[in-house]
Amino acid sequence: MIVTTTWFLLLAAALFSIGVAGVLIRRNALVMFMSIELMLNAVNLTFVAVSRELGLIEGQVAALFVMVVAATEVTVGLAIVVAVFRTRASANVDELAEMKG
Amino acid sequence: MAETIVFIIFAAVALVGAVWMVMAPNPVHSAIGLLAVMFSIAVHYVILDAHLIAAVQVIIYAGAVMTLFVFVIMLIGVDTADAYGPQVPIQRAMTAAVAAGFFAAIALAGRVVWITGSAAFGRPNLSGTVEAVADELFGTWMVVFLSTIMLLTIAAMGTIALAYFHEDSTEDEASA
Amino acid sequence: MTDLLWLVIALPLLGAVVNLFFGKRLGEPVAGGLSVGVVVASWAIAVPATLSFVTGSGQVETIYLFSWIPVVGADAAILWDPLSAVMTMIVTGVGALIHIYSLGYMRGDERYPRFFAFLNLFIASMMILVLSANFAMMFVGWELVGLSSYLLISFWFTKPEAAAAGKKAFIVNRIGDWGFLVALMIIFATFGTFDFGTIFTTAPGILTVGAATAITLLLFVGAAGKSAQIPLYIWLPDAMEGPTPVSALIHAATMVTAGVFMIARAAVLFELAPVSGAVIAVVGTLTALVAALIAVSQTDIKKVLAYSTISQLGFMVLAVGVGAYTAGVFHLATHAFFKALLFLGAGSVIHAMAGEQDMRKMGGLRKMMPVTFITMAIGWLAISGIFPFAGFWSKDEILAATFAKGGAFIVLWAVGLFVALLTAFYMTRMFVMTFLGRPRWDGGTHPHESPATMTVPLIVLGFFSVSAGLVNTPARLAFEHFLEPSFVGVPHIKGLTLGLIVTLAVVSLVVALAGVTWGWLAYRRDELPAEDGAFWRRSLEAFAVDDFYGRVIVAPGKRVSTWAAETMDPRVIDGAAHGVARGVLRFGSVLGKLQTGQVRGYAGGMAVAGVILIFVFLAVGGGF
Amino acid sequence: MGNAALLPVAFEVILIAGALLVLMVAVIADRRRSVWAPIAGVAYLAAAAAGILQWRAVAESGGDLYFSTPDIVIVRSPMVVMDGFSAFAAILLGLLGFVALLGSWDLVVRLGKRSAEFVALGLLAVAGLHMMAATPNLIVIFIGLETASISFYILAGFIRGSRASDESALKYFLLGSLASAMFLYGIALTFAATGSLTIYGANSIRDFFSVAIITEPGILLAGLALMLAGLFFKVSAAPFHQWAPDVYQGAPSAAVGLMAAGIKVAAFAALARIFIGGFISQIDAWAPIIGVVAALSMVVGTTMALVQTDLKRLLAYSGVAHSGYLLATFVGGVEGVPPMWFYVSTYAFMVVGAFTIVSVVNGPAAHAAPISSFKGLAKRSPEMGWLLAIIMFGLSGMPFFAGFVGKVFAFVVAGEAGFLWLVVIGTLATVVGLAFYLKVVATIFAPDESGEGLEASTSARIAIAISATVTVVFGIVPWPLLEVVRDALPI
Repeated sequence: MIVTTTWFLLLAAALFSIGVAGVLIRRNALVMFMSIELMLNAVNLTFVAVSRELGLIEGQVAALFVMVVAATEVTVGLAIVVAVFRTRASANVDELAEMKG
Repeated sequence: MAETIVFIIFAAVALVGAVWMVMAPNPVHSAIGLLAVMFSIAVHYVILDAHLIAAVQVIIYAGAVMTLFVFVIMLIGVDTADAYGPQVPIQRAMTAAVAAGFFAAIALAGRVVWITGSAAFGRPNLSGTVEAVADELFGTWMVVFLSTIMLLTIAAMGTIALAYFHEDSTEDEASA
Repeated sequence: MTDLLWLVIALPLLGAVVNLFFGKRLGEPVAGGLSVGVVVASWAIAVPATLSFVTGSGQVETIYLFSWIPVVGADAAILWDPLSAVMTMIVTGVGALIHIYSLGYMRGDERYPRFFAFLNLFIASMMILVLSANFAMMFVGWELVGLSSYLLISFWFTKPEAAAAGKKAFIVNRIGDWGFLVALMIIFATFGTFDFGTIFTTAPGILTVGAATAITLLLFVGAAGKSAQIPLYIWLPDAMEGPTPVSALIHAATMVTAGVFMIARAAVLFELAPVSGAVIAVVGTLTALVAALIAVSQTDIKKVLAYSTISQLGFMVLAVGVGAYTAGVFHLATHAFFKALLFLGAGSVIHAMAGEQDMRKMGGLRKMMPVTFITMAIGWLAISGIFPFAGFWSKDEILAATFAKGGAFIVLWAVGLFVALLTAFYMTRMFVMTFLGRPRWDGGTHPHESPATMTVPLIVLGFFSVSAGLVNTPARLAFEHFLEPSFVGVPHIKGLTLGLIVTLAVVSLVVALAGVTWGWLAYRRDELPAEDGAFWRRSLEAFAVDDFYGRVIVAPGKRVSTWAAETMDPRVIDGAAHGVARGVLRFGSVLGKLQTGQVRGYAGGMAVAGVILIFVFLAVGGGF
Repeated sequence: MGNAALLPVAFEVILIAGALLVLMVAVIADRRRSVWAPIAGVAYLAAAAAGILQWRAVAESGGDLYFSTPDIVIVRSPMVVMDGFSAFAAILLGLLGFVALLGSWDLVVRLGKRSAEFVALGLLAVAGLHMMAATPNLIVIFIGLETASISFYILAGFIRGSRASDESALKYFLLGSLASAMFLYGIALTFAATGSLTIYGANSIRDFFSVAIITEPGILLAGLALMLAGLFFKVSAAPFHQWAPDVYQGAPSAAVGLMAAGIKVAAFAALARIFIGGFISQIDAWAPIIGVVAALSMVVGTTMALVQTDLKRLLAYSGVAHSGYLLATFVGGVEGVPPMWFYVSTYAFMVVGAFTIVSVVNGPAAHAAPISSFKGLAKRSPEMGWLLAIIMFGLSGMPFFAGFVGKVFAFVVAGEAGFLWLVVIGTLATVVGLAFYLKVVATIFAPDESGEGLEASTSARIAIAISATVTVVFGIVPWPLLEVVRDALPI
């Protein structure tokens, strides 16, 4: 049994789906946010696997750039969480429903 | 064969870690689950001959990003109460259905042929060495590489703008 | 010379925009000066291009500006011919004088720059209307003119009458615009284009008499709205609630002539529909008569002039109705001068009397206001049709053309002659009551001559009121030749020999003199005549036309709508409309329930939608 | 390389330089006066001017220009494209940024020293937005999208200590990141299907489609679906729209104009670049789906706007409906791009104007803008009242206003492509939509007892006036703009 690229892609799809589930089910903004990071990791795995299969280095470069973007997102996202925590003393997203309709 | 075993082990670790992250009531445990996923993915990168990406994955994600997460969890306190309490009764079932549906959609789409891209574009014996990636990164992608200056500036400014508090200025802005 | 003509539209527009946004900052002198400057510049740009027609070097030109809606033949383009040249000279020339006059008249008004912005907007709109080379652009100008007129009438919107008058003008004009719009639709359906050139050259070939009648009658409905003809004239007297310069510019000299201009522009179409011509001539004559009968009894100086304007517009419409387009445009031009003069003179008087408009409280102003007195005298003689003032020539030409048409038109001629008599009478009445006789104002009022910004325009307009008629004497038809390129394919009036013209001229001069004498004898006394009796009362209340409309149209309309509201609506229309509305709102509230404000709910919606999207894609694209 | 070689990236370079300059001046300068803000204005105008230069260069050379670092290695795939499409986007975004800056001036003044970050974030966001329109590379589109989005997350939460502002930022951030992840996954799957990340040039997606016929299109279709989902979120098309009203309401009014208008311009540009530039051969697969989403957006946006009592939420829902009208142009393929440009450029200015008025009436940092607070606006400030009325007319699609022309051309394109049902739904939605726009207009002109005057700063007035002028001028004289956008195709 040889590991084919398809295995990696299926694994990535599974991780991405679990990430989606995490966003939908968790109340804690931080864990929701971790789930999004998980999704980005899954995408990166897809990029690198495809890159390998097709012999295209672009896939790896793309993964690098995604990491840069993800790092920025983390910094800003955590800052937002901290700011929310300052005004509400909680990171529970269910309490963030003052605006609706 | 060895590759296969390594893949299976770390795929399992990644999946368990991911599920653990989603299910663990304590955010710190979630963070540990995510850490496990990230390490396993780094291993997969090595299997895929993407050495540089593997290294960066460990340094940036497992190192910097996870540290930040844990730091913020500690800063705002560990809140374990009703970690994934449902808003509506069947929320858990619905979430599972959506996630399964998503996976099914991708799996169905890829059923037989996951990669249809023309191999003619590719270069043989691809290896993600530092040199190969650097050639590409500082050649074709140079402009894009430079453009990430924006992202870094934004990250710095965002942190200052949002999380750096002057108690004196808060009042009148909020009331403005 | 014609390259710069687009500036004639663009400059006033620029003035309007600048004054609207920066006027307050610029301050009164700069804002006003800018406003006057752009109109004078427009006039100056148009002068050489107009003169080229006089010297014979000019040609009818269509100047393409930019493409607007090319598929329907509606590009932004200027049609430059003698007719638009005349209108341009009147609008920018008289407009410039009235702008100058307003500098003094509006001084100290809180919204001074705003007023000038609106005035400039009006000039720009009017120029779009006049210079357009197709019906679509003309309609844009037509609507913009209506808008600026509305803004100016209700300029002093804190006065309830002014706001109401603005609204009335707007609504009545909408009725006319409706006719215009339907006419445009038929024109487009028939010709497949809005372009004047194409329509007018192909019309004789493809337009049946029936279609031509329908189009022209509908166009006339539009013209009746703008040019205040029966039955749509009721807005014009109320429009006098606006500032006096506005009355002079819009409701005497320019905007109200738009209908006449439009008929003249589409002369080719009207020539194809003799029935429409007759209808228009009759409506014009009746309007002239009714308005004159109302004018004789009015005591408000501006009301006299307003009804006199309607009456004179009736003359113009009569002219275009009998096919005497040149005469109509000629009267339009002379009227623009002397009526603007009279209005501005009246404004000067009102200014001097500190806002008093009732002529019974005037009298004896001759000494205090010599310039106004002399110029008003010129205007009075001109409108009365006294030789050799401008009104004599143009009115006489209309009457002669009507007479020459023969048959039943002789009746219209006779009525027109009677209206001329009335005109001479009521203008004499107004003039004498205002300037001559014993002062009837109370001691508190100190009438004085107006400042130079107001009197200079009076003098200039006075000059033209004397001389403008001389360009088209029966002996030397300069104006008619000048306008010829605009009326290619329109037959000349036949049967007008010089002898007949002179005879008719003498008749109308005698009538005019009789009117003046009658008025002079009746009012040049120390005591004003009683003006009592059934006729005077009816006339003073304008034959209760407004009331009549109120009872005949508005009230039954209200009754019908009440009935509809009480019986029809709840059962049928309401049922349907409310059903739909309730359905929509219920749908909205169901969707609103989904809008919980919960992040997880939103994320769930997105994820579900994403999954569905993938499946749909696979289904549509054959991915399964 | 020379100066000419820098032209394709001039827009971004100017804005980044502007942002850095702003930050540096803010460190040195007196904190009382926002001397750095004019720098941003100059940068926006200079960037727009660079866009004009790009436009002229494209017109002269007549073809596409690819930009990379040609001296180092053989360029396999271009990273920056300079064509009529990107040049038009540059001009539009530069001017839009400028007008939005004028509109947010009151907030800039109030923020004091912090305004340096506010202004610099705006500059970087606009640079990111333009990257989305000026690159043929999907990853670069993603980077541009994230650059802009992350800036907007921060701007949404910029008011410290305001619960509404924080809530808005966190909602926008979590949902936006989710959408970005989906978009990115779409790119990865497309990469797997076509073996390329670029739309034009050597080894591009278009190359791939010209030589290969995919017999198993599953992964490609899934990739397209996910990319669409991500972009649908950014333009707030139903059912990816729910974030918009909450986020718009909570964010400071003065910043919402740029957020709402900018992301629409760029996301629609990216949508056109990807789907019409790259995947036009797959139009039979995606056009009906975009059509359905367009119809759904029109219906949902219009219905929800009807029941709103807050002007910011109303504008957000009207934005959903407008996304629907804009998406309708896409079913026409490349024919739909000029109408799309016309619509989105006029709409963008209207939105900025509308939110500027909101910030004038209710304060630039406020989060609530109840429609009742606009009662009697025409009396309190006739100027503001009329301008808001004009913008409302423009948004509603009244004849003689720009919205009407845009809608007509959008419907014509959709109709010609055979989507008559979409035209019917669009017309119905427009008619129903009149109700809520006119409700706002009626409120503006309703009598108001309080009758306090309303003072607007000069810069806000200029921003609103520009917006209203665009609405009126391109409503009466649309053709000049239509002539320009005819050359702004993503080919």
